[in-house]
Amino acid sequence: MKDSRIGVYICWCGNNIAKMVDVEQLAEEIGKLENVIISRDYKYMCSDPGQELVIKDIKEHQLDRIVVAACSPRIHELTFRKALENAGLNQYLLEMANIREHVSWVHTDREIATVKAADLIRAAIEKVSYHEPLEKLSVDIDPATLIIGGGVAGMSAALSIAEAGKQVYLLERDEKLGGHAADIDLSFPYLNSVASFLGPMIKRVSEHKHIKVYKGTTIEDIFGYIGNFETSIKPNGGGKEELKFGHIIVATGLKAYDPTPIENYAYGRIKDVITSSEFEQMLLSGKILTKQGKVPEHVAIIHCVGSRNNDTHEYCSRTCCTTALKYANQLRSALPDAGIYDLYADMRAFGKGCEELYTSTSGRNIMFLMFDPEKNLPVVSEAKQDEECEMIIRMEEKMSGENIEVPADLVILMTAMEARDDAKDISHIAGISMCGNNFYIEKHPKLDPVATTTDGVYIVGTCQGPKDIPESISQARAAAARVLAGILRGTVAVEVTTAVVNEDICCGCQTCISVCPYSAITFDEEKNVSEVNEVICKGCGSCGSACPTGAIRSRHYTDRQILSQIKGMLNRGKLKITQTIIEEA
Amino acid sequence: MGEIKPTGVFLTICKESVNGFDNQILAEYVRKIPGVSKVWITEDELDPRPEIILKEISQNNLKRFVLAGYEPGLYKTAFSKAMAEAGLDPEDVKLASFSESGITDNEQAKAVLFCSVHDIPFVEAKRNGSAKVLPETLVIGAGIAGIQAALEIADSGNKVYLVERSGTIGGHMAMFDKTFPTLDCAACILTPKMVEVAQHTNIELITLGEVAALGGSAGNYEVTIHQKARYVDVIACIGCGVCSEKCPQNVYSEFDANTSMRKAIYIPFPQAVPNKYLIDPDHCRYLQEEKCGVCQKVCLTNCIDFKEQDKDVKIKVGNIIVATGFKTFDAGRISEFGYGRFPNVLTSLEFERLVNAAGPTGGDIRFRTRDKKGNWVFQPAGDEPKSFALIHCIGSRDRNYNDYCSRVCCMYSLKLAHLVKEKLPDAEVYEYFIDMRAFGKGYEEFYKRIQDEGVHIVRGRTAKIEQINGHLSLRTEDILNKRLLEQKVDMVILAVGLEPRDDAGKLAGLLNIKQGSSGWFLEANSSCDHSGSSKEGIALAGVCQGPKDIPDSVAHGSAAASKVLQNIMKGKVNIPHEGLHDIELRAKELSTLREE
Amino acid sequence: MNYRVDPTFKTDLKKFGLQSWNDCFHCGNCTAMCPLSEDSFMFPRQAIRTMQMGLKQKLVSSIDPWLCYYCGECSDTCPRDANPGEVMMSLRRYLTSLYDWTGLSRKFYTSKVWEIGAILLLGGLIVLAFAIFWPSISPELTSEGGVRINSIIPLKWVEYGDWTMAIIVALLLMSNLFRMYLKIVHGAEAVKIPFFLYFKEAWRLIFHFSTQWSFSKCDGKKYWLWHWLLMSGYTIMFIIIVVFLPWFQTEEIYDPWHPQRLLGYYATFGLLFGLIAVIIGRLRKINAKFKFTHVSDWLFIIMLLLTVITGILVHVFRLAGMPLATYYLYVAHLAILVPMIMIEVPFSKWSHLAYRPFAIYFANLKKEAQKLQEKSGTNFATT
Amino acid sequence: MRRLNMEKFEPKIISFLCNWCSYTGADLAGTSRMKYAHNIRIIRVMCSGRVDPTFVLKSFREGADGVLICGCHPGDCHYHEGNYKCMRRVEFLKRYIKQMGIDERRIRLEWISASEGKQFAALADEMREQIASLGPCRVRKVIENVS
Repeated sequence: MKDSRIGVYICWCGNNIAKMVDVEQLAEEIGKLENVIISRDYKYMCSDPGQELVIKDIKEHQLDRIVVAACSPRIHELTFRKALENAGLNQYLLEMANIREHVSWVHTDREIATVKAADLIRAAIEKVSYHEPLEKLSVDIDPATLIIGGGVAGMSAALSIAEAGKQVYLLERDEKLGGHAADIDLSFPYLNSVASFLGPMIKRVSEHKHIKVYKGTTIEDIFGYIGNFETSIKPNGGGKEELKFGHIIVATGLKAYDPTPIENYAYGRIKDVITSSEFEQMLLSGKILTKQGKVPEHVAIIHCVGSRNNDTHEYCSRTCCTTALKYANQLRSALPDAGIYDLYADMRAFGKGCEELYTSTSGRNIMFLMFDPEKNLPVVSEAKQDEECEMIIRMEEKMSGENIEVPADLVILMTAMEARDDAKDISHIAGISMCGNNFYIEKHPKLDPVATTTDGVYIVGTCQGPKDIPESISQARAAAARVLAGILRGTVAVEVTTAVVNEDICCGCQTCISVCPYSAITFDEEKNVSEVNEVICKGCGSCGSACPTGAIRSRHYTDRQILSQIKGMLNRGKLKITQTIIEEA
Repeated sequence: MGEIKPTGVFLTICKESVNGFDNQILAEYVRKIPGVSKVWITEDELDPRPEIILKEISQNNLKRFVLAGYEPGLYKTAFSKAMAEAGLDPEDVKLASFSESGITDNEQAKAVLFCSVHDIPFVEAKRNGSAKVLPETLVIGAGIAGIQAALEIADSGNKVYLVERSGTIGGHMAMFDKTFPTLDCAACILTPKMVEVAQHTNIELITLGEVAALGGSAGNYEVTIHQKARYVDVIACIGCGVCSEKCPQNVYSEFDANTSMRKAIYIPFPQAVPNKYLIDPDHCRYLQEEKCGVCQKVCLTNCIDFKEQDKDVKIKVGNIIVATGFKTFDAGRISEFGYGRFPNVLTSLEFERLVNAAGPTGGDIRFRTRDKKGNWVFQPAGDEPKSFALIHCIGSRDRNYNDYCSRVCCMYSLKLAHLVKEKLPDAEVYEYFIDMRAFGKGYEEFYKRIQDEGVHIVRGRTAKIEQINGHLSLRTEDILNKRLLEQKVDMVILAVGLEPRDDAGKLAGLLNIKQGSSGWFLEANSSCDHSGSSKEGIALAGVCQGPKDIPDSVAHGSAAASKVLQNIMKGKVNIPHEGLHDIELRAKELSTLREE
Repeated sequence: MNYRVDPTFKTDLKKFGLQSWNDCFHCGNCTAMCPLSEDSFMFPRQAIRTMQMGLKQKLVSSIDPWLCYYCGECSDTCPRDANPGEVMMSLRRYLTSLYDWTGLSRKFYTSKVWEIGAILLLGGLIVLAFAIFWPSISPELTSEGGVRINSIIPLKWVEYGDWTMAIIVALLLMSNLFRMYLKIVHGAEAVKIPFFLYFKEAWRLIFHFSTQWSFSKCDGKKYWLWHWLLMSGYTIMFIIIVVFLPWFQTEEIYDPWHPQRLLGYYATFGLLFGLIAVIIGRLRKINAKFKFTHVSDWLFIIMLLLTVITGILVHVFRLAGMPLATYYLYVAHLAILVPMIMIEVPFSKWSHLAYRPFAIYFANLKKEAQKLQEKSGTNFATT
Repeated sequence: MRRLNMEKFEPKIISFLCNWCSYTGADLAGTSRMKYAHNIRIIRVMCSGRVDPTFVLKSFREGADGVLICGCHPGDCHYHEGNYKCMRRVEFLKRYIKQMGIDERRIRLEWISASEGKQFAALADEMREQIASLGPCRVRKVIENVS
């Protein structure tokens, strides 16, 4: 172990950690370890005074390495790195031991948890002593922005940025802008025309001097990093075009669920069972007719088609309830005498003005019937010849507990929103993580809902999860704020945990080149060694583990660091807390 | 200018006609617009059934329609259908929406009608010149939305004044224990942001401040901020807390939702920003009756100054962001639930403090009891309740109180149920709801998880609570299981809804922005702009525009920031046409342009 | 069994005064708020749901509307202003019309013209009858100085008239009650009822009828007192007049403490006090209970009030020894009383006097039978 | 001391988790308060492709009884294909340690996504059972005895 002056800080996290880990004893014992100059416990390390404590100690005791045992580094690594920086210490001389998510919250025995926490802290101490100061590269930010997706979210983001006078490249896979919103007649809850704001929006986007729209264009690959991305696209019918941009906003949207697999709803088998998007077409054309051309006398709307059910999607699609209420109103207006039935599971009319819409819709002669979205879904079947209606829906009505039959000539399925088929491709191209249902994952579900784990890449609108129009626009603007702030700052520090080649050891076998997924490594024929382009390298470390000579080091995750971490984790040494338990054994 | 096809105009009843719309005046106006050949006022004059509309089309030889009102699309489909049947283009049914742009008076309504008749988007016709904009921004309210907005702008290198009414920033979020559905602790994720605000060189924090006056115009506002005296020198105070220790006055702590006592000189909570003490002048004995003054005597740094006066701070800013948040519904208004009479009927905010590890009991769930001085508080000693009931929709979705849905209560109730189960695994938890609105990302999954945890989730709204022999008895219909429940529990948590702040109206008056019928600030455009207010240069962030959960508030805060940054970078702010005549002219101009 | 929903059903119900049929979003507040609602009879929400879905079959066999005394608490606290209490009242009117085989009830409830017309017609007939058979009035007074009341028309005639009326009303009510029995007990979700239960449950019928006890469970005993005064006064007067007329309507005027007069005064007081309380309530619309008032509600109140007032005046004039005034008022009294009894009691609002206790009786029969069925574990279900 | 039942062998398991999916998943298990075997000690690497065979061997050398490697599900790798590389590497590694006399079941590679906290907790329990049934790994003792 290298000689160093290490400060160890163990956080109580209120009671979150202290309840399951004996932090006070731990701090005392850890303080006795080699190289540990200071070892403290504190109620909230992340708080202002907590950070002040670290800063003060660094200055007073000339600490050169810091270990913080607290929550997940995913939450507070940056916070403490900043603290180190404020104390004049290189921010990479920090290691965190995750004793909350990985210890106190998952174990139930205080002693065992304390031992485990000690193990993790020791591992961190071992590792941090091999940390090297790394200098953050600061790169200029290209003021242009690439926006993928020309729906409402993408266009709003584009306008926000372009209005501020900055260049935007807007890529749209289809031949027209507007996305799904362009197929919608009225918005909820006030039943305004969507076209009345979407039309001008499309016009402004198309004519804006700072927005270059590429219709019918897809993207294959993006290179670079925040501030300096680049790609080449092949616009519709044109030649190759190189684009350079500093930020990426992904607004690829969603697709409607195809209800064919749900047998109960007979979609595809019975022609007059249609999806919400098909119904929207009917509304635009002003012709609400059955396939046989008859005016329907009974219309049923079924909610949660493909949502809230383990066989399809577990999640709620958020907008369908209020959309269904809108449809009920539209149907009532077009068919004043028809029977209109709304088959819902929970009426999730939560937005501003939406509950009021639900109330007013109730007054418009709509029959609301409730079913359980998880089991015994309603069954749509063709009616017998002698019936006056085309279809019969059988369902267990939950509010009355009765098994009932609902007549229908037209059935509208409120289909779920789901991730697009190409969500995965885009996620790879832009470097975004996805959650189980293929929606993109935001950097933090609460406090960073539009950023992603890749700097400079933002997700807005429904590609992140179902949303209505104003919510999508809010997100688009939120991302635009980030982009604009970035452009105004002009520079950004890039991550430095990249790979680096020790030319003295490199034998020129080029194994690393074959494993690098980003083509960040090139071969220097002259020197007969590999070379890493640090700007392209994303620091995955594949090359490091493949290198036979150990010439490639993954900064901040070097072999040395990880090996000593392993060592620290498995050698309990002379820690008293661990000792007592071990001895008993 | 091209000819307008013969148009029929249908004025529906204005839902929010409190502001003095007059259908007769509007009808008179619209009749005079060339091209309008028929006007109907409300359903009284035209029963909007497709067949009747069809008849009107042929009788009056109409080619297009304009439907106007607060829900202009209410009958649109009937008109589209009639148009299609008459062989006309259903897209020639245009809407003139008063709700979209938050129209509240006749003149603007006329302008909207004029634009719709000419098929010119109102937003476009309103567009006018612009004014220069100052790069400084004022953010009113330092809850999570305000903090987010302030940080976004400050990070771009522009100056932000962040005004907060109370002694610390953080707002309601700082009071919460965990956040749904990921259950990360609110303080863990919020306090770093608060620290960031405190440390940010571009943010000037003004606590204990309230906007007192607004002058100037968009792009160049002069704001007077009334800052109350703190009586403690923020720079000198080292936060040692000796003063508070010695202070003899006990006051209910606002931060603990009045479930614990604080002193008259206090710090709202340990992680408060700024982390300095302040004196509550209403309860300080010295300030009230010139007695005591013990804090001043014991203060090590001599930082207490009883002579400090309230002051007015004048600032000049280009943009303003309003992020004043909400207050929770006063559960005492519903007499059936006995809040205020039964000590262990709590509001969710009180319970939030009770389960909070940094709360009055250190996170242990205890009955509310009287302390030595007779105040009802939560104390670490004492018994723990064994059964709990949570009642949803308190003051929300209720025409006797608030019509609207408060959007967050379902999820926070599920979260509280989880927290009870986590702390007291053997406790029985009953949750009574009307509709379970678990709509966000990961929410439905969370709902299922809580069900699996053994919480009894009952569909049915509790009607009344009685206290019988120390137990609370709730009467509820268990709708799905067809039975009436007389449930006895130890503690009841009322999921109170969100309401606009009491002084929202006052602020709206000061800033000259509009409020909707429920009192929330009115957005610039209900369809596509929830971030702007009804006035240029003033943006809205967070719950003050309408109930929102944390991620939505954060996104909304950032979105408000983007409006501001956009203006700053352009150096200009749009000044819309206000007068009817100007809008008419502009619409005509645009319509001519289109012809060309 | 699968019920078919019927969206047109409520159109029919609207004729019976149903207003906001769809405002309810089924939070269950009303049922939990209702002091009378219990596990086996949960109302009003379920009835509202049945009504919203148009499950007529189910509704017909429902007794819920009869259980409700309309204290109005459900409507006062309803988060959606759906007026559950008023819905129950509309359903009651609807059910009344269903039980009535003559079809007149439906006519009277759904048409003001029919109801008022019928009342005017009957009243007119009475007046006409007096005009044609105007008896020789002997304006001589009794020895005490009172008017000889029975000289305008022989008491026997009135008595025969009373009996005829009573028999017609009783026959109508009984046949309708039987129809009610069939619909409730043998309608949807029928249960086989062991014979002994009919007797076992009968005491409740008497108890409920005489005390209106359920109503006292509703919050505010005040309402119960009004209702009880009205009900008891009405019943006593009804029985005295129909059964004991010769005893009651004597030429001789007894001293004020005579049981005849005391009973008469009590009944009058009960009627008057109850009525005034109800009228004031309705006029002030003090709570939801009185917010909506169907025309049939007013009609009966007005007629009863007029009957009482004319009755009192007849009494006063008689005591004062003013023969002509007494006779004219007596005619008027009868012209109001007869249509009231003939129309309102079997066909309209006041039929609930008979239907309610029997509904509770039938309901209890069904409930007890269900309990027995559950206990024995055997299936008694008939259909 | 009282509760630690040493009758039952408690294995030491080193776990390498990729930063993007598995580590996040393990965090999720924590935030969701799921309880799992305490034997797991987690080391964060940027990608499962970063797991050098020496890391695994070092773990055994230092006394680990088992090694668990977790990465993103196939196709979900943040770095496109690091998890595939890891998969191949682990296959070789298993054969290699077998030759060294270490039971190949002591190494395990699993896919845990960022949303699979529950699966991670279950996996930890399962891994403990598996390694416990194999008994202690003697590599460290042998080496120490030799030297």
